[in-house]
Amino acid sequence: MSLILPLLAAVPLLGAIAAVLAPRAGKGIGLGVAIVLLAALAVLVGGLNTPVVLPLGGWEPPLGIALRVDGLAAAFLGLAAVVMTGVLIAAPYRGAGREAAAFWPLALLLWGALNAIFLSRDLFNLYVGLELLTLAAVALAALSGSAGALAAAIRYMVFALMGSLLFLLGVALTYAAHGALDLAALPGRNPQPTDALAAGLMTAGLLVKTALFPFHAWLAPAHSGAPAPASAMLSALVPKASFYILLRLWFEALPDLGRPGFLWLMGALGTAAILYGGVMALRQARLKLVIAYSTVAQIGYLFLVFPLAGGGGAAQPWAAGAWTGVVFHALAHGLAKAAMFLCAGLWLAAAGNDRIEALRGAARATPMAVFAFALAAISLMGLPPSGGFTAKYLMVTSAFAAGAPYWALGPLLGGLLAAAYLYRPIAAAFAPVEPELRPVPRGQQAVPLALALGAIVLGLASAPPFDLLQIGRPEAAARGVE
Amino acid sequence: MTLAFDLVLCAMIVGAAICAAVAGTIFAAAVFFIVYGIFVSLAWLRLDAFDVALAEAAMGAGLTGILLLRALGRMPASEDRPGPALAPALAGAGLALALGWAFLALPESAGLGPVVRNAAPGAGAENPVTAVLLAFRAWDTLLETIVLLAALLGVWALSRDEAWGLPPGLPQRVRPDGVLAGFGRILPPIGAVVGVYLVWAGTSRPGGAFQGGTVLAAVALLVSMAGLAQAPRVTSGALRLVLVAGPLVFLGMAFIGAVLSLWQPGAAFLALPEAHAKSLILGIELMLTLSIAVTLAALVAGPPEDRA
Amino acid sequence: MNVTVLGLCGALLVGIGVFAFLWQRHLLRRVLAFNVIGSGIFLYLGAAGARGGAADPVPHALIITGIVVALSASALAVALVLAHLHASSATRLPEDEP
Amino acid sequence: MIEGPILPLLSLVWPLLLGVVASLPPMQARAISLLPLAPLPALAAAWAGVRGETVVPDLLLGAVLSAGAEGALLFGMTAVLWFAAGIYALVYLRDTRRPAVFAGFWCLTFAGNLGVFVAADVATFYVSFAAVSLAAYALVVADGTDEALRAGRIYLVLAVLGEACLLLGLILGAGAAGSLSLPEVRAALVGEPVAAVLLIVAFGVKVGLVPLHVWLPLAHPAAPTPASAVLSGAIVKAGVIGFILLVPEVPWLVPAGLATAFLGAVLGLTQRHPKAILGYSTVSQMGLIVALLGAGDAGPAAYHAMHHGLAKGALFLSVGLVAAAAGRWRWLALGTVALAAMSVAGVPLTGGALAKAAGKGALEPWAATAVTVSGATTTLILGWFLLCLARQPGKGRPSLLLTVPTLALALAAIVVPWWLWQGWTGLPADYPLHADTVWSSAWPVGLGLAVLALVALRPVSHVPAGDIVIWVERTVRDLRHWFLRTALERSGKVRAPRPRAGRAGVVAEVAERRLLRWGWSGTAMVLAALAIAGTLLG
Amino acid sequence: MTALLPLLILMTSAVPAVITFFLAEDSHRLRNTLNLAGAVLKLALIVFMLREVAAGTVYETRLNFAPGLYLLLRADALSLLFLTLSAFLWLLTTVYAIAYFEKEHDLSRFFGFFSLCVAATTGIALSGTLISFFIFYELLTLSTWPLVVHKQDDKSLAAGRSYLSYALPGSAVLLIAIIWLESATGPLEFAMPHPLGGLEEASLRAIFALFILGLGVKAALVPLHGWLPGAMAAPAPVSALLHAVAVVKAGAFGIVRVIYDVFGIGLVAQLGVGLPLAMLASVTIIWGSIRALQQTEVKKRLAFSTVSQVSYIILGAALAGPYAVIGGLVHLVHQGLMKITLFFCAGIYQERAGITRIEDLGGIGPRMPWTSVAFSLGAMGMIGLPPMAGFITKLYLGIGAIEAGAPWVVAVLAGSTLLNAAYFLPLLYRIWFLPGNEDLPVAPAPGLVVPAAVTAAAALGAGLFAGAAMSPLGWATLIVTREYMP
Repeated sequence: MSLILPLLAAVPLLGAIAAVLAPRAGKGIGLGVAIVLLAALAVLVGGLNTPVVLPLGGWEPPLGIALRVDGLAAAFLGLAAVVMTGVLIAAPYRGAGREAAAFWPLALLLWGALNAIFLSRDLFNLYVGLELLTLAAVALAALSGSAGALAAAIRYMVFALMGSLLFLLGVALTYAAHGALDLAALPGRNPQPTDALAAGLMTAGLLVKTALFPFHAWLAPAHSGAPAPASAMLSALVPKASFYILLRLWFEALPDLGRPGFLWLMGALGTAAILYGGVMALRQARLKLVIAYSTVAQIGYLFLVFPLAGGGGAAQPWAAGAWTGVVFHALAHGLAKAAMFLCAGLWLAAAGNDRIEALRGAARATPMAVFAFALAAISLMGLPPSGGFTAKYLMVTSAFAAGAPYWALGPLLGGLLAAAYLYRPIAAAFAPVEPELRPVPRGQQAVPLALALGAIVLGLASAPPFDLLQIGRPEAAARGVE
Repeated sequence: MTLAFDLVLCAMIVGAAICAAVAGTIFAAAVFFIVYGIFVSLAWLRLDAFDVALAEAAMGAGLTGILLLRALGRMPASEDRPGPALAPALAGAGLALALGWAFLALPESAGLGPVVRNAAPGAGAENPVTAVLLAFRAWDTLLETIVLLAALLGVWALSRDEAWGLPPGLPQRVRPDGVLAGFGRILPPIGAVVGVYLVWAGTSRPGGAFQGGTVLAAVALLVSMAGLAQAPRVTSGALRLVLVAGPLVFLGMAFIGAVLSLWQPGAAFLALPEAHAKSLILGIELMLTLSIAVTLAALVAGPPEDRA
Repeated sequence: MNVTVLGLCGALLVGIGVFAFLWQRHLLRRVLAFNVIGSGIFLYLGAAGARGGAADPVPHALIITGIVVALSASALAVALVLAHLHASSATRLPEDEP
Repeated sequence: MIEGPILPLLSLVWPLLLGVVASLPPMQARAISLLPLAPLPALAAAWAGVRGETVVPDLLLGAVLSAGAEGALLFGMTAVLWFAAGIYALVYLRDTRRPAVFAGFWCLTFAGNLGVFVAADVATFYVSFAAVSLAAYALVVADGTDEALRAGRIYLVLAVLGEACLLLGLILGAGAAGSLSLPEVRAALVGEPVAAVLLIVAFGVKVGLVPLHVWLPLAHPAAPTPASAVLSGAIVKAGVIGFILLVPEVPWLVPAGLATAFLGAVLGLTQRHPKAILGYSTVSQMGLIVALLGAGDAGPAAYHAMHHGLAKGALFLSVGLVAAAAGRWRWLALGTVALAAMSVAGVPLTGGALAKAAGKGALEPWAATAVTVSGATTTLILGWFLLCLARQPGKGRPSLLLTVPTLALALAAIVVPWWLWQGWTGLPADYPLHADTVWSSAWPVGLGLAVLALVALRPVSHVPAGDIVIWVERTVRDLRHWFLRTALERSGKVRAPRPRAGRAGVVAEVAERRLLRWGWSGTAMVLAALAIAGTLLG
Repeated sequence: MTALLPLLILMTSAVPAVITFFLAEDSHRLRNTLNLAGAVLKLALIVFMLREVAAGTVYETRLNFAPGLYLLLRADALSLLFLTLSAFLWLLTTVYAIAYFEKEHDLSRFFGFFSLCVAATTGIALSGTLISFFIFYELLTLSTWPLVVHKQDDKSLAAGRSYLSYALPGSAVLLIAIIWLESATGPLEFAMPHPLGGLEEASLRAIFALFILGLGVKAALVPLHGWLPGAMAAPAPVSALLHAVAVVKAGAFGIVRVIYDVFGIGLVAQLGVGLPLAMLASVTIIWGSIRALQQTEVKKRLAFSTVSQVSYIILGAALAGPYAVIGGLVHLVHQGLMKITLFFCAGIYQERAGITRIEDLGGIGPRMPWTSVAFSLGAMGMIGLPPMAGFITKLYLGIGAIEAGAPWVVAVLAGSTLLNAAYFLPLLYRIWFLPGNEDLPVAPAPGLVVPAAVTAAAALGAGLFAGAAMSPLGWATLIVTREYMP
């Protein structure tokens, strides 16, 4: 087990370095890294029954940094591995041109940053991981070099840097107050008034990076401007990393700091994001913008964990609790959104533009891609048998169990809005006109189909992931944050 | 007495900062920013943080200043009307007040100073900061170098397709006998000596890979600006090897530690064997310095461009 | 006592930096303001670390790492601004155009 | 699987089998030849006396077949009448338009007709009643002429109305009785006035009570002769058995019946077509029977119905006979018609007289006199019928198959009542021969003849058959026209894709543009940090 | 073995569905044999199970998702009623569809979703808990949408959109109801009676209303029936499947499950929600018939007739008397048999004789005798004329209504019978008695006529031999005596 964690942390970085050295072999290196990591994860998940801690360099936490894997980390690592494998297979970059030489190393760096964040237990280390993630993401967003993409990348960078600074400020305050950066050491601290400010700053910073409702303006232009494989990574994984840190912060490091007002604010912003994202997605004419605003909406679901987590849920023996439901949603959304963006990429390449009207007749030209898009849509709408449904079910059950059914409004209305804005592309694909799309090889269509099927299987076989998530689940997740 | 000095210093720092923020023209803002950087280095000296002072002066003031000035050169001089001032002022003041209150409300805490000091010798470096950087929080430092690499890849990706393959930065045309050419011949040797010394001293006295690397980067920039040597092409294997040498060695050592840990209880990922920790740290620092120098130089030079 | 002065000076710098970061529309000025905030935070952290008598090396290491990260971010930002300038000959984001 | 005697079940199933055989391609051309075979098992059953209870648990809801005395009597009469009509049809319908379809429906109607008399549970009774009333539609429109279709349409509307009322009545009855067997339902219906009214309407349509009689004078002439014979003779009797089996004694039925009798006769005079006149005569005779039923003595009513069936069958068949006879044969045909007419009119010593006499016993005095007077009106209408019939042209020599059934029926109408007199009325055998009975049946006939002479000179003005139905038809047509115009099928207008999220969309768009600007979002960020810190301080 | 049987039955239609998706377009024979084999195997399994369940054994398969979210497939008497109907009609509809489409495009996609849709119906029938019911209920919506838009023309796309815009909100409401109920009582299994004490009466009524709203969309109760007539744009086998077997029945079946297995008759009576539901069903019956009267297209008229006929089932379920429930349940089968006959024939008329409007039906009877006979039998059954199956239902419903002390229901029944006659008899009248233009090309294929004839015969048989133990009526009586009125 002691070899798995280093592998997970270091191999993507090594891959990136190799890709810098040999730009032409980028895809080969990428697939090699994918195989190694998938194998490592298989072994990890197989053998994981209690959280595994690895103090780096042998130095115990207050001094050194520790890497830890529990159910939550394993789940997100798994999500990253599956999505990245799909994206690396689907990425069309060949040779050593400008884009190819940059895409492969940046993608692997992004993967490395994700793994570093999911494994790390140290606040400052999380900050450096977030920075690496942001730089790689901004570079990928600007990869196409078009005026729109560049402006979107700059705006993304400005928002993200402000987020990082706020987070750094919070970390500095925490260290200054308690002299400890490790997540495990923080719950034992003697509470200080400055902790409120520190937590507020950190949370605000992470909200921006997760693109929650009022701070989401950067996401849609950035994700729709980026090339398809890049926007798949950006939309499916990057916001999840900062949300992961929020989960760690609020359910492991500072569970006692939560106040009803704060929880209610998070829930309200989450519900607002669901409705706002849905309405905006309805208004878009370009498919990638529809999917990007769908991300804004789906991210709103995640923040329902604050008002719902615990509450009365623990009282019902069978209630899995919102915490697991939200994680399920993050996983299902990751898979579905990656599949959708890859499909959008296929159609953009085949039709020349990504307006929804260009999709007319796609059902005949690219049947597998339309089927994949439909499966992903089913998961986003939260219809059975998809992972999205399991998540929605767990969340709505917790809402009712917690005696706060109004929190169930978000997921339910979100499901209907998702049905509304995802219906248009699917219906266009079924339009009777002869498709003017250039034929797309079935091999390329297989990747999004696999990812979309992943989202559905997450629903069908939801027992194993559910049990995985219980390993090392912070008990605050059951008892509630206050 | 020292309080008066501190107050004056802080006044100078805040004044420079305000000028940099609200200066009429961008050039003035850049110049004030460099001055502000120097003052902040002085402040670090007051806090007995010599490594940080060096870093702030070299990177904070120096390199960032060059970046801004170089970018200014390419910008049209457009007068600039910023947006509404009320909301930003509110936000800034609020944050400053909150931080000020928090600073005063902070409890007395010794932090990790004593713990680090008595563990540093074991880690192979007397200078506690280097010990923290290269031993205790080695993972942070490793990620940091990767961040540098990522930034460079991002910068190179922003070149235009037709310019891909050219050396990084703008081709320089300089008069062979001019002042710049003169400086180009005199300063580099001094800079090289200072840089290597900084890295060597890093293990016991203030200094270290980053500060040394920055000085060497400055030397490299001076040489290429003076047109004395042509930077290698972006796609050249040698350049790329040097770029990744530091992190590669660092990761290699880390992995060896991980593999050893399978049958040796002492070893671990990122752990340097006790016996010759000092020499290993020095070796890693040298390789890091090399990579950091070239990366910083390329970063400041900017993406390859085919014409002025 | 002087550590407190430097700490408050750090807080003030952060305030000024944030004001400039939000107020300025010119992208280069925003990068400058970003660096001011960064150095302000580091000063604040350094001063906090130095309150307990002997200087605490850990903040120093963090600050050095922070400075390097800030530099690489600034470098990428400046390169982006220049590319944006070349692509759409504007020193401001489209939404900030008057 | 089936308990009890097989014959009744066989007599029902056998015609159905024949119907299926008739529709098979090879038999289609010669389907009409099967018609006389249909009633054979029924005749055997009637001859052996329909006794005992057969239960078929799997059929419908556990079918139970057991006939009461009246049922058996009418069962026999129906079998005889359908047999005669079957033979008659062999010649008359040889070149009909669609033999297979006609034969199929003929057998189905016959099976229903028999079923009605032997059914003892609600489901079987209702199935048979529906079969007899709805399948008869095909017989009515067999000729395919326009007025046949119009008559058929009116017949169908009223038949369906009757069906619905019957279903309703049966449901209410079965619900009240909590079981499906007819006797129990009848017992339970005593306390259910609503159900009783519904059933009266249902059987009233079949029997032709006054407001509901409009289909009869239209349907009978339109149908081919053998069909109208069975229609008037046997199918109408389904209503009678319905009254007997289900409707409890309802005092106001007597006046209603009598009114129908007199009105029917009078309206008959307004007709020119002999079959139409016969139709009205059936309405009037049925009125009499209903009156008897209203008084509660089912026996004489059934007895009278049996006689009327045979006689009316003979009369209808004779119409066809007269049309196909010329010269010498014509007088023979007219002779048989006169014979049957006298029996119906109740000329002394004929079956009709016996039937009337048997019925009078149970009625109050005023009703009894009314019955005797009705004899006059019947004579009047039948006389008028004979006159109109005589005017019909006739040619050629009637084949034996036409004359024998008609003659047989006429004789049966006269003789059978004598034969059954003893069993049914309980009056002394020689009662009909008493002077007063003879007189009480003779003077009405005389009066009738006198009035007939008067009418023959100045016939009553012609009223189109079906009288009030014309007015009803017109109102229905206007109603339908209005109904369709107002609620013209709202074509499912294809909704234009919703304007994209309407007002909420516009608000969101404005908010999006505002949030895109860094000044606003950045400030929001910092203030959010402070706000969150504030919430956590509390 | 007993644990696997329900799953096996579900697989007999799910597995062919998945395989068919990947078959090449032109492998017609392989695809047809695959689907037919699946259908026959399923029918065989069900017949075997009929005997077993009649004898009292109960089959259960339990698949665990997250705790509190598990899939339970349970074959009790009620599920077998619906299962037998859907399996029998699926086999016939497959034969019909094979002949109907012959050589058209996208057939793999069609038959894939076709079998998936029936798998979903099987799941609905077999589901043992509310959540598994909901999962299959949703799967049904998703698998029927591609069928409705199969022709991919604007009309069917619009129909697809209106179908989803009704179905999805409906299912959202249903999910709320399920979770609201289960949040108080824990996971609900249909088998064990469980006191719904956790919630007070007001919220129980609200939950019941939500259930009816959610299930009412598919059961086409009046305000929620808008999507059904539009769905006529789909090809004939689909509208046959949709109306007679799968979608509409799922809603009615769900309501029966909710009333009898979730709330229980006692509670329904105590809450006093039975009567309003019966009234709503009656309004639907009358309104559906009136709207049917106004239609000028054959399939539209049949669609509205479905709207009214399905509410018989709900009416039966709402009136708590034993007769009424038997009437309601048996109508589930009867309506299926009769309505699918009508749709088969309408499909034949449309496809083979180009008749869509009622006016064009003139004189088609003699020229397409077998189809027209089947159509007439179906129509007569709908009107409730004996000896067709419809009569049995009306009789039982009527008697049940009186027992339940709601005589006005009998008036509703009578009114609807008259209205049925009013909008079906003109059709029969045109078919048989009006002259049509003879030169119209008419080519009925045996593959189309045979299924229609079989279902017509079944409908006649269900009526004629209703007394038999294994007839739909017999089985319905078994259900009621065994489970609901012990």
